[in-house]
Amino acid sequence: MSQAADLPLWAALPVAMLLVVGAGLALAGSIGLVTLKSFYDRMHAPTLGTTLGIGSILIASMLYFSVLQTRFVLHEILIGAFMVVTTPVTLMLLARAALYRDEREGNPDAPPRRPPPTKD
Amino acid sequence: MKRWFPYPLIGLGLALLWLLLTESVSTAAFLLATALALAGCGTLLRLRFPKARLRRLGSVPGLLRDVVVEVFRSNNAVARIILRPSREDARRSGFVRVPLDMRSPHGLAALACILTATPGTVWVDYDSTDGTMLLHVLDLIDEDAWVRIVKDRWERRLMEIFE
Amino acid sequence: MQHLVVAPIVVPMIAGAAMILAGDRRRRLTAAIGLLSTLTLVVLATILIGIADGPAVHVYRLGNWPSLFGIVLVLDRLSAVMLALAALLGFAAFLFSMGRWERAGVHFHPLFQFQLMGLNGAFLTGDLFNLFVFFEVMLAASYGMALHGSGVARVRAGMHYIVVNLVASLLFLVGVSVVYGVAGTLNMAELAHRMRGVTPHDRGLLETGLAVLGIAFLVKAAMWPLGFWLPPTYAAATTPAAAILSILSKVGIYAVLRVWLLLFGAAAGPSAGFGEAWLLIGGLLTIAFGSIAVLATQNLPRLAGASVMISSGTLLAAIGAGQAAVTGGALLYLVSSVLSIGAFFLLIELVERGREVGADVLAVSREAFGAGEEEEEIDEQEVVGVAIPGTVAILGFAFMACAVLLAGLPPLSGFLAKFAILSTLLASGGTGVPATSWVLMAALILSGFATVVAMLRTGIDVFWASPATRAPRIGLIEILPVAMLLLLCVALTVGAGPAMAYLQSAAERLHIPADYLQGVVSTPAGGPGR
Amino acid sequence: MELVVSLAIGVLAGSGVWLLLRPRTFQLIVGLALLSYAVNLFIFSTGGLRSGAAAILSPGETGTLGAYADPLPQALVLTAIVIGFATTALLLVVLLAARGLTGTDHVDGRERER
Amino acid sequence: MPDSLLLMALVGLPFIGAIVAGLLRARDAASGVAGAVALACLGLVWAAYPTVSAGGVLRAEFAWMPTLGLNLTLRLDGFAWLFAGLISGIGALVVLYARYYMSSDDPVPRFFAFLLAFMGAMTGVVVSGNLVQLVFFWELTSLFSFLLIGYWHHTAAARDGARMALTVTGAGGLALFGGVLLIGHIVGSYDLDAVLSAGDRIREHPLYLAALILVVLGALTKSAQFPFHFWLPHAMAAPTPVSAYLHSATLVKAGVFLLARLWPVMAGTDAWAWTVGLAGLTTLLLGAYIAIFQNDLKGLLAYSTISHLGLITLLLGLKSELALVAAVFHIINHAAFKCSLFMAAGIIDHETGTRDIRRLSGLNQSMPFTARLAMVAAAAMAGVPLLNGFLSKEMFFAEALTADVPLSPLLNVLPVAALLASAFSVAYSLRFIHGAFFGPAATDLPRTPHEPASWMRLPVEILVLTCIMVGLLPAATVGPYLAIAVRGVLGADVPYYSLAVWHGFNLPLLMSVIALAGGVMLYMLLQQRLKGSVEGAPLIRRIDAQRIFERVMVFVSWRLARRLEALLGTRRLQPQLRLIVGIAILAGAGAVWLRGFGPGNLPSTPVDPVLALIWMVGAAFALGTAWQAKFHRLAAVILLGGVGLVVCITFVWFSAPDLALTQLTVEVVTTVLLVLGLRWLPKRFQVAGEKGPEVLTRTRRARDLAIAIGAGGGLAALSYAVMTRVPPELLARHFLERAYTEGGGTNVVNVILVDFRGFDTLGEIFVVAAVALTTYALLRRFRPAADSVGIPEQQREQDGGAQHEDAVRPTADWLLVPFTLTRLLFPVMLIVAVFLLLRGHDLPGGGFSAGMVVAIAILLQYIIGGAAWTESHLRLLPQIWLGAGLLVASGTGLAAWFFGRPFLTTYFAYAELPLIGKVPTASALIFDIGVFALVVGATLLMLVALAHQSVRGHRSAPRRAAGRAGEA
Amino acid sequence: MSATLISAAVLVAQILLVAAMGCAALRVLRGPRAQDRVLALDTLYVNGAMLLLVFGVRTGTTHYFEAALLISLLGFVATAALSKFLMRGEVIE
Ligand code: NA
Ligand code: NA
Repeated sequence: MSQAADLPLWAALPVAMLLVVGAGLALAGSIGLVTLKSFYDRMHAPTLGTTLGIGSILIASMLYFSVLQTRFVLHEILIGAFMVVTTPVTLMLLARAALYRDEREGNPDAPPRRPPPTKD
Repeated sequence: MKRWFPYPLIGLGLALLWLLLTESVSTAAFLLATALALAGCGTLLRLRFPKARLRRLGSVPGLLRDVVVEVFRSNNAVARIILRPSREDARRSGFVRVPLDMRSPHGLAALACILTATPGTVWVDYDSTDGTMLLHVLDLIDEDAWVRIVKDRWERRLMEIFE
Repeated sequence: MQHLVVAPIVVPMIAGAAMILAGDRRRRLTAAIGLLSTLTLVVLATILIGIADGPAVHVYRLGNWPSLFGIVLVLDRLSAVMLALAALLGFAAFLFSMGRWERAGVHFHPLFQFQLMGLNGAFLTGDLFNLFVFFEVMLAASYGMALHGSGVARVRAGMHYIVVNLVASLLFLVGVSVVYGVAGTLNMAELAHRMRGVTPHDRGLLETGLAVLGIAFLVKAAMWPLGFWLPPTYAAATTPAAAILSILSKVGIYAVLRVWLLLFGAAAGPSAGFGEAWLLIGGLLTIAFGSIAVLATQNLPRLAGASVMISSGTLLAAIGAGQAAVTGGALLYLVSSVLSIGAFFLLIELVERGREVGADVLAVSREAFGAGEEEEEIDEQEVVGVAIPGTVAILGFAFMACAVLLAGLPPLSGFLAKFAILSTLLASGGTGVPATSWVLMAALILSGFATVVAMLRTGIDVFWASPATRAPRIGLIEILPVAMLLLLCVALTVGAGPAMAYLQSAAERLHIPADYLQGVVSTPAGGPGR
Repeated sequence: MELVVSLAIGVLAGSGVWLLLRPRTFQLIVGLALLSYAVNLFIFSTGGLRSGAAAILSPGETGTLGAYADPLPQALVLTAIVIGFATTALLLVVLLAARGLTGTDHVDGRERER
Repeated sequence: MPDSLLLMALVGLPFIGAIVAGLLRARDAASGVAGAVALACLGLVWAAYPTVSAGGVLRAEFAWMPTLGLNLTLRLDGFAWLFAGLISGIGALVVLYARYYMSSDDPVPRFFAFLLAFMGAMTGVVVSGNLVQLVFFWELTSLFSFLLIGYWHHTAAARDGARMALTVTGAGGLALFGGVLLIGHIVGSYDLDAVLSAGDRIREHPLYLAALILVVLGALTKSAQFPFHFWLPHAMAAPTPVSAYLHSATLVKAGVFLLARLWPVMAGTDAWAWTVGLAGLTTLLLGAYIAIFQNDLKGLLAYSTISHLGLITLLLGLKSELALVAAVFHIINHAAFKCSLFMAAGIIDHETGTRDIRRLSGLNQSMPFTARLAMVAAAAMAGVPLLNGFLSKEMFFAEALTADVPLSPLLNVLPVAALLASAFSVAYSLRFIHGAFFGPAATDLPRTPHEPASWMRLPVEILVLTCIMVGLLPAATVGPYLAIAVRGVLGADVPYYSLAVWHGFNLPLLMSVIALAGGVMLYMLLQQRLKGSVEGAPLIRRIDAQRIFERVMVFVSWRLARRLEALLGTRRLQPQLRLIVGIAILAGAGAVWLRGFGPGNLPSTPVDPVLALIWMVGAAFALGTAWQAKFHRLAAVILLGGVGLVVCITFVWFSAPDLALTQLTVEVVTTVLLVLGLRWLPKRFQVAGEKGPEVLTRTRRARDLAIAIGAGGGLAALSYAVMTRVPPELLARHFLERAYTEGGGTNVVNVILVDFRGFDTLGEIFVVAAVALTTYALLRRFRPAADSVGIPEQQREQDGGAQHEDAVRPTADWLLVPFTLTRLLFPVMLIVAVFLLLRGHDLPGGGFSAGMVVAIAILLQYIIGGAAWTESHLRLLPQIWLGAGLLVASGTGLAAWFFGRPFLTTYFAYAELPLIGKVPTASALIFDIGVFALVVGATLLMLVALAHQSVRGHRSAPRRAAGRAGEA
Repeated sequence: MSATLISAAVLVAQILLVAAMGCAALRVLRGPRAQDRVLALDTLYVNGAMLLLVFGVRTGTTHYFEAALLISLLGFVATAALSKFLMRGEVIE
């Protein structure tokens, strides 16, 4: 923690704020995961963390290390990029799987089945 | 040129990836970055990664800005929904079918990323026979409004870039 | 020249890797590499036995790091003998496998080489964690060997084998890490030094760790009641695998001999003799259970497995007696029993092949060769050699030799080995021979009797009561290794004097490991050569 | 902190052993995985717990135990993780093979008659 | 001829002859070799006569295991000389006899080989100058007699007889071994001379009784003494020459030989008299009594042998030197008449096809010459005057009257017993002769009897002649040899005895007469009874020692053993694991309890609330995993993933970034592996409203819970204890100090892995390789269970039964976007892998985690793109990666040899490259690249092999269905 | 001042993140269906990555960055495999 003492206040303030906000968003998302009623609703909740939540913390980290090491520390961008690209894969697969199971079990949550497309 | 740089933008991205990872801007790093980017594009070629015909790159920054704004907005909205369970009864979530004109896999992928990155919407399914996408929306007030949002705000601009 | 010490590890290592690169389809090349490697190992072991026969141990510093913190290999008489046993058994099993078994599944040969590499590494290393690693190499390959050929029995027994050994490996890790956390070193010699200086309230903790470590060794040595996995596994494994596995339980014994005597030997100060009584009691119980198991089965492979338990028990009890002279006798017993059990495992298949001509073999080969759609079908005619005249007589003689060896009856080395243990056990006690010595004597004699009864029963059943309608078809390459191992036992009988002298001095140096400690710790601490 | 970590090790080991003693192969493999975690943490912890002291030197430096966490247990854990991973994979395949050949997922390859 | 050569030849020739005979094919050659060897041995024995007769002892000693006091000591004194003569002499006769007895269909070379080997072993017993060596040859005689008795092993009788003989005599041999060890312990040497000179020490030692019992057990079993007599009659299943040899002069005489040999040191005590004397007395009577009622000629001879050996044993049991003389004398006599009788019985069997006394009759007419010979021999057996048997019997009577026995009642019993036994012996001798040779000529014999070949009769003639000559002129014929033999046992203290036919009218003579008359009367009285078909002796017919023996053997060695094995062992996994874990806990706890340990020397670090909280989550995951693993496997996998993540965070928390990276990648691959496996496991549902577990199950669970808590608590306590102390000197110090300066890397963990302890890593990658090869081999033969063969129902429904024919493109729309994204991620992951690999030596990373990242990248393509698609677009060759990785890593180690350095010595330097500048080049990096390649190859090999099961399953499912339809 | 501020923020952020992990864990444990658990595991991975990033700020070193990077890049592979299993009954077709 000794390094943090070298940090000027102008940087420390936003860093602190971003950290707390990011963590707060992640928590909010996770709370949603617990409280929301249906699976499809819950699916939305974690995206709070995967977008703005982690984004804030990444920016905080970039800012913190850049100021501390007096150079541009940008590799955190990669994590953001990876998050953006990977999250849809999981979510789409999961949503599709849930949809399939709901359809099969005739759950009211699932959207009405469309007439099977005639392939000719 | 095409043969050596089948995916110029991706190649650039890969080179950037290397430079960011190593946090270095030395000659060696650049050389290695180039080599790796080339090799990476080579693997993509083997994987038959579709080549994009990119047009109107100028509209990309605007799109990104809108995405960021939208992310902020919907984060806020969803956070409110989650943290105020009292209004839970008033909220209705549901599926929306959006007919898409876009067929480019890149465009569709980008659209999926955008929709997933904005809390409140999840891309659920896609039907290639008629190009409809099934979207789940957390706070579904007006289905047509959502169709319009998707088509106007995102699809049109993505089609400009990718098709 | 100095690299000879590491060569027994390097040779199979390179051979196995090369075999993988060559691919499983190039059988000739793979077999040639295998033959070259196993033969080289035999030659190496012979040379190393000579080298080790001197006052000083030979220390090999891997990576050229000082022996204090690098990994060292240590060659002394015991490791040389164990290397030789592994090499001989490996060579025999390799030859035998060329008869048919190498084709029962893919990647037999590289796994075989890794097995030898693991064994040799375990016998050479002077580092506790490295011992773990080589245990794992050996076990990983042995899993492959035990499962080679697949099939219900093998997989069922193999699963138990794997699970039990995984648990034992976890115990090993716990033990090793306690040693590091309390004594701060992994080098066995250095640990032995530090054991003397450990503060009293750390000593208990260190010994706790070593006790857990000991359990891991004893599981591998198949001490009762930790060794129930052994008979089914060995019985289910394909023949060459079982033969090479039969030395695996001896690795547990080796570890006890090496580590326990180094750390808890007479010179170990306050820790001397820690757990000695338990080794003795456990060994006796193992002998008892092994004898019961020997009697309770008419199935030859299981009988062999139970014999392995008896031999483990005998060795543990002899070590537990805590006298160098007895340990010397135990080493002779170890050599004799490894060779004879190896021969017996190889022989069993040949015998059973003749017994129900066709049926058994067909079942095995259908299971082994026929089922896999990608596996090539093998023509029986091509696989089995031409029947040699007198095959049955040869098998009968070999069987009798094995029976005599396992039961410890004259005229082969088994008798001399038991005599060596017992006479030293009684001789060293003076007038006050402890009661446990009498119990051990009775156990050894009675277990021999149990083996006689069991072997007699099955032997008569196999060879006399249901004689083969026609001689089993056995390749020369299959009978050769059996003959080789048995002839080695004969050689051991004839040359018992020099062998005993060598082993006796090995045992003395195990009990008073000054040479070992001196050799490892005082090895010139040169930095890496750059 | 030591207490927390040792409790953690205890919980992992206890859960692992419980599963280890269950009759189904899947329980067994999961139990072994939990036990491996426990043991890996155990090895790791023998070097003592130091936060923020990764044993990464600056070029030219001769490190000391005062400044850095003990790297040796870490190296040992690494080996243990790798070996554990390999053996878990093997065990999985073996139990699948056993299940295929025997038709049951009981650890003995046959259902226990009551 | 030097002594040593003579003795070596005496013992060695038969063995060499055995090998030669065994290798021969021709019948005559084999018997010729055997005869030559026997005669040569006889010649050698004769050559030793001058020395022995002068009271000398031939000795030869060869070092064998000198440190343990076991040398090959050959020692021929008078006693051994006598036996050696009997063995080779009678051996020669038996060989001659057997040459004509054995059928040409029999594989006689084997027969003669065994016979010669047995002869060698027997000679070895008698010339052993070392007790251990004696045991050595003793067991050999058991072994070769086993082979001889079981020679006709296609008959059950031969098998049973052989087994019983070996079981009993082998066990006795082991007891003798024990006894010899005790004697060796008492005397301090196994050398016979040393033992013989330590008589007092032995008799006064507290272990004397134990040694005595063990030795006597050996002798009694071998000599077929009560209660171990039962094996001998069954050994009659052997070919008659074998019986003639084994039961007259050799095998069974080994027991009495031993008793006589050790007589000077062990006899003379009450214990000796009780054990040896009583056994002999019982056997004498019992054997003679049973012999009368035997219908089989050989059976009769067998029991008579038992009885006569009982006589000898009884004599040896008496505390009298004269009795010993009588015993030795009777040994000689018995050999002569019994051998000839066996041969005669064999001739009868050979010529008539039966040995049943009830069927035989009047052979006197068809084979008169044989009949005469047999009559003389039988008379000798009966103790008729002027024959050799009479002389030793008379000595016995004299001893029975005067013996010094421990208990006075026995003194009264002994003469009566002697008389009775003698009468019995007359009776059975009569029965033998009368039954076979007299009466009307039998008509229903299998073969028409006639005299045998004269060569076959020659040995009988020689033996019978001996009986007569000894009987007539004892002092002139056998006298000197007996004297030599007795002196061999007793040394200078040979008592006076007289070998004369006539000692005047005395009590022994009277007893002889009474016995003769009584025997004749007894036989006449029993005539009627003996013709009846009831086999066996009255009163004790029901007590069949053999059946008792078999029953006991079956019970002890089979039923009891099985029961005990089931009780003391298990073949189930759970009890085994319970034991291992339980014993480990006990071992650890026991050590702590016994030794105790004090507090650590490190203060506890303050609790970090964050990590504590994280571990609350982690503990929930762990307990949840344990809870869910039975019914919700997928949940368990997910929960396990949670545990993995928490462990990973813990590694980061306590300064182990390399571990965190490795743990993460392993976590991902393990999860995928487990899920891949789930498909092949049976569906398991928790049935709602299922009855609670039975009481037994609940107790078992409670016990398991206790073990689990014990293990967890134990490990927790142990880890706490270890964590709170630091040893004064840690190995790691050196690593930290030298990692950069000598290892060339700043990431100390990596330097340890690839350099300081690179050998561990090298071993570790071979573990991974072995496991990968094993899983691959196993999966090649993978057969899914019936219920998991089919295509999962999801796929059946989603695909509407249509198969993916176009495997090159994943068709499903729902995979369209993920497919695009994951392909894009492929090069990204590869570059991250290269990054981790290259920086490993200096910063967190390294070959292992890099390899795992590549494997995961490919795995992802498999998951999203499908196996067929991925393989048609990426050439993977996992085995090449695997092999190359191993070779590169070990080759790096090997390269050091070429610079004269030990294996795995690393090299590093900074190379100047144009444009790029200074580049660190370390051989450790090449080593790490080997690790990398291996990990890629091994992980892919395992995962791909597992993944392919689905593909294979799909291919084979329709085929199987078709096959089933075809069968129906 | 900065040190206090940062350490307080780090502590708060970490506790919030652990709480988030706890919520995710709750969902993993509770289910009720497999997709809920998988979703929760994915969330857990993301929360874990964030926790590591905050830990990086706390210790002031970038040595732990790659761990977070790997979570973000590879964590989804496990959840993708699980989802694929739910959807198709097997992971690799
Ligand atoms: Na979204
Ligand atoms: Na410690």
